[in-house]
Amino acid sequence: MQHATPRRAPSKVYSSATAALADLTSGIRLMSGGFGLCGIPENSIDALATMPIDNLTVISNNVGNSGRGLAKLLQRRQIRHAICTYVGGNPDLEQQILQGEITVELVPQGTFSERIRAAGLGIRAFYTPTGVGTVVAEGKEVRMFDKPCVLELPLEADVAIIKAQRGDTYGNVWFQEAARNFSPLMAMAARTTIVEVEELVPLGAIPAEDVHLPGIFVQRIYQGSHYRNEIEILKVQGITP
Amino acid sequence: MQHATPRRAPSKVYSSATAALADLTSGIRLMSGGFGLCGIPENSIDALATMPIDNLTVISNNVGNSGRGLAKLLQRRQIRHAICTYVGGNPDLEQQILQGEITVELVPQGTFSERIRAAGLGIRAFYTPTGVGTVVAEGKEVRMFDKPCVLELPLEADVAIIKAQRGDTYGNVWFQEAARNFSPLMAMAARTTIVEVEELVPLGAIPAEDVHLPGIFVQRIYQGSHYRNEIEILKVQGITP
Amino acid sequence: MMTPWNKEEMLSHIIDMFHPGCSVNLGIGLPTAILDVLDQRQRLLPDEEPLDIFIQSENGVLGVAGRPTPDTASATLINAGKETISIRAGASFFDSALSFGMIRGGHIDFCILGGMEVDADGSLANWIVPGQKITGMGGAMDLVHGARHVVVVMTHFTKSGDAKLKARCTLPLTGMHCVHTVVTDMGIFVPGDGRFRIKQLAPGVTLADLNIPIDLLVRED
Amino acid sequence: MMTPWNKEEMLSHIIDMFHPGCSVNLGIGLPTAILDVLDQRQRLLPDEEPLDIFIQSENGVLGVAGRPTPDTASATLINAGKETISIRAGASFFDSALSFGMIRGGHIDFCILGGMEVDADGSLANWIVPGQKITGMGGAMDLVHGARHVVVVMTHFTKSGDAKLKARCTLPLTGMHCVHTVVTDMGIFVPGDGRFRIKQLAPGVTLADLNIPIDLLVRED
Repeated sequence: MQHATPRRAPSKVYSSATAALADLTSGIRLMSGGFGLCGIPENSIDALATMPIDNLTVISNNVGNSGRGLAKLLQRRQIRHAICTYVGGNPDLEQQILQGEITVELVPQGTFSERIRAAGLGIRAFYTPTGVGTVVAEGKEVRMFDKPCVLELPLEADVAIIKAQRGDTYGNVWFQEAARNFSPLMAMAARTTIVEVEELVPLGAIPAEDVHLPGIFVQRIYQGSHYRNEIEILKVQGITP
Repeated sequence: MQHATPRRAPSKVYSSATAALADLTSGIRLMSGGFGLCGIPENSIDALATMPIDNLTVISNNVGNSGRGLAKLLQRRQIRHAICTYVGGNPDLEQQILQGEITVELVPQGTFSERIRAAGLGIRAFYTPTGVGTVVAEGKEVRMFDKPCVLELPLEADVAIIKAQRGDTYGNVWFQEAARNFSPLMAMAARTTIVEVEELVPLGAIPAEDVHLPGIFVQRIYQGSHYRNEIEILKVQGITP
Repeated sequence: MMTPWNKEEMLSHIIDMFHPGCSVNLGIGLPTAILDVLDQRQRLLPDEEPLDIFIQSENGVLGVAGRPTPDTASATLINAGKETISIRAGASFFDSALSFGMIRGGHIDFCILGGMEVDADGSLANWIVPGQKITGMGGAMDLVHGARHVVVVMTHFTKSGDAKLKARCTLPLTGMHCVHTVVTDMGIFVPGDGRFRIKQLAPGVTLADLNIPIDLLVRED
Repeated sequence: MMTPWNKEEMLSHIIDMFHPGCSVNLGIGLPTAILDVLDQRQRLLPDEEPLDIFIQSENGVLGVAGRPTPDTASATLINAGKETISIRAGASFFDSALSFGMIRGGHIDFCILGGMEVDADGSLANWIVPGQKITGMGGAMDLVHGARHVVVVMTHFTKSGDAKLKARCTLPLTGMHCVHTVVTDMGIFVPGDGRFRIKQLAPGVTLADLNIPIDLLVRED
């Protein structure tokens, strides 16, 4: 009787963004977590902006804001197609749309989230009331349930770049406050998920009940640095409407 | 200009299972959390077993096990129809099926979970590969995606009874270890969700990031007592196959 | 002499709809200013118990409270308008699929949105004007399907003086047959079945002031 | 003289398929005994580094480890067979929708199930025998759709001596065209396209011993 030699799993831990993203190529479908500038993968975006790759299809709620985040890739003309929910407050994107340098596919945000989840969790299609009677439903099957619903398909990617506060060496991840948003869903929907964390912690340091994203969905992880964590719109007490 | 008088929300906290379940009536669709005996709502089941209600449709992974859990309701002939995934190890149920006292609808466990989630989260139907070519697909639409898939519909309930380790006065809930299973999904899918907890904690005592079930899905909560937390099959180290 | 409501009065009428314990989603722009009105009331009436509600923000927060202080503002604690917020005791965070499921699944009591047009069948247009800059629908198309009570708040008239309450929307729709209540500076209206039922009018406002075809109007106030 | 494999040998052949870092779901019954085989190896070879894998249990656990001690056994820490388990460092807990999504979405490398029949097109029957006691399919129908590698482990022959590897399943199916590998006490087989490719045979086993029509068999060992 033969026994496999027990061995340790290959490490998922990379030394830097550059190392973790080294094999990314032009033309891939890339998901990027974050809502506005909240929870965006800053280090991975910065690394991409130094790499000779373009023709990207980017799937992200916003494609950067006010020259920041993914707008860095826009400025370097690395994105050819964007699937997103909101393009306001993004002059780089507006300009490239007008100049025909980029095509944009707008998806309602709830449908966007659910399509990404469906891709990650093996649901082949679902019916939702969102978008019936609007441009979103054009060309799609509409079926009557308690109300008319549109058939929506999964939204998957080759690579997802996401950011979290904490992650362990298996890729178990914990997000701070509202920085979670689309990130765990995108991790599920991409073939290769690259997570950057502010704190890389030992295996098992995140309580098993409170893992927000199990490491099975994560292929690579690295501890990032120099996080700016920019506040997009600062509103504080005492300003009346 | 008139102002509404600011007021406190009506409390969701009940003093006991009896108080929390007092208005339940015969004939309702009742979801019950738990996997086997793990994470079952012991106090709510015990209360139901003293109430003069019957003709229940029960939606639960198992309908009790070995005379325990929901089997108490079986023994009192309170259940007329069961929607579940596994009926093994449940002599009460087997007997009542054979005697035609109860009808049972078997659903694959992943489809069961996803149908309950769909009901809770407003997805009107979804396509899954599970069950194609089996008795589960009979009479259902099958459509080809990357592989053939069955169209499945939401599974909802009037009332859900679930149990958790910890909950606060708004109904935010935290589950211990593997006791989570179907419970958060059922809380979403029922019009009235009644949670029993081992520890009722002050509002906000569960860290906001680590709430497993937001209180918006919970209508009633009480601190239970005398938990048995029975181990169904004890397996310990040193027993070889 | 008519006295249309100002913005704070319009928002106060919406706040008056809220029951203690209810859940509310506040759309970007004017609806979000409800936060500030609630803040302001609290400052003016510090001894009064605050209205005990749970405000949801679709980026994954339930339990949004007032604005933070400059010291407590956090880059990871924002609302769907990307503005810094604070949270109340009992708040929770979750991912976007659960957040929109909470909306789509009918668990939110009130969803408050801005509008460009609402028609007499309760359809809403508020996301795009053909030929003008595109911003994207964000969560608006999802928000109008699911909340138990969808409230649109907007000024009554366009800059050219047309009423935004119409027999039929002329702009591309955000959602069909989805609006329960419209609050404008002129009054409160319930659309449906080809009519606007008038629940309340601002002081001194007459039917003629509304600039809505009279056969679309039903008085109930 | 043929020497069919015993249960531990069958399970060891499955363990040999696992690569370090892989994820594995163990079905109820014989597959779950893989836990015990791993435990036993660890006790026999305490200095050897344990195989670094993540075992998933569809009731919502990733990172199942060996059995607990009588002191550490917990009513809330069980596998899908409702048996007490322990967890390894890096484990996580989640709800059943995510658990089955993890399976359905193709994130589990190996799913090991028991079987009653597997046919030459890779269809599996393992949940019901008409006329006998019904237990329910539990998660079996979901498990066979999604895992990257679906392995069925079963004795080769029924009590009456028929092979459980058939041209076509006669029992009601658990899943169509879903099995990648079958491990029996007689050998290891890869079904598909109307054939069983033979990857390995137990010591001394000949094709004639298999009791499978010869035109269904392709030698590859």
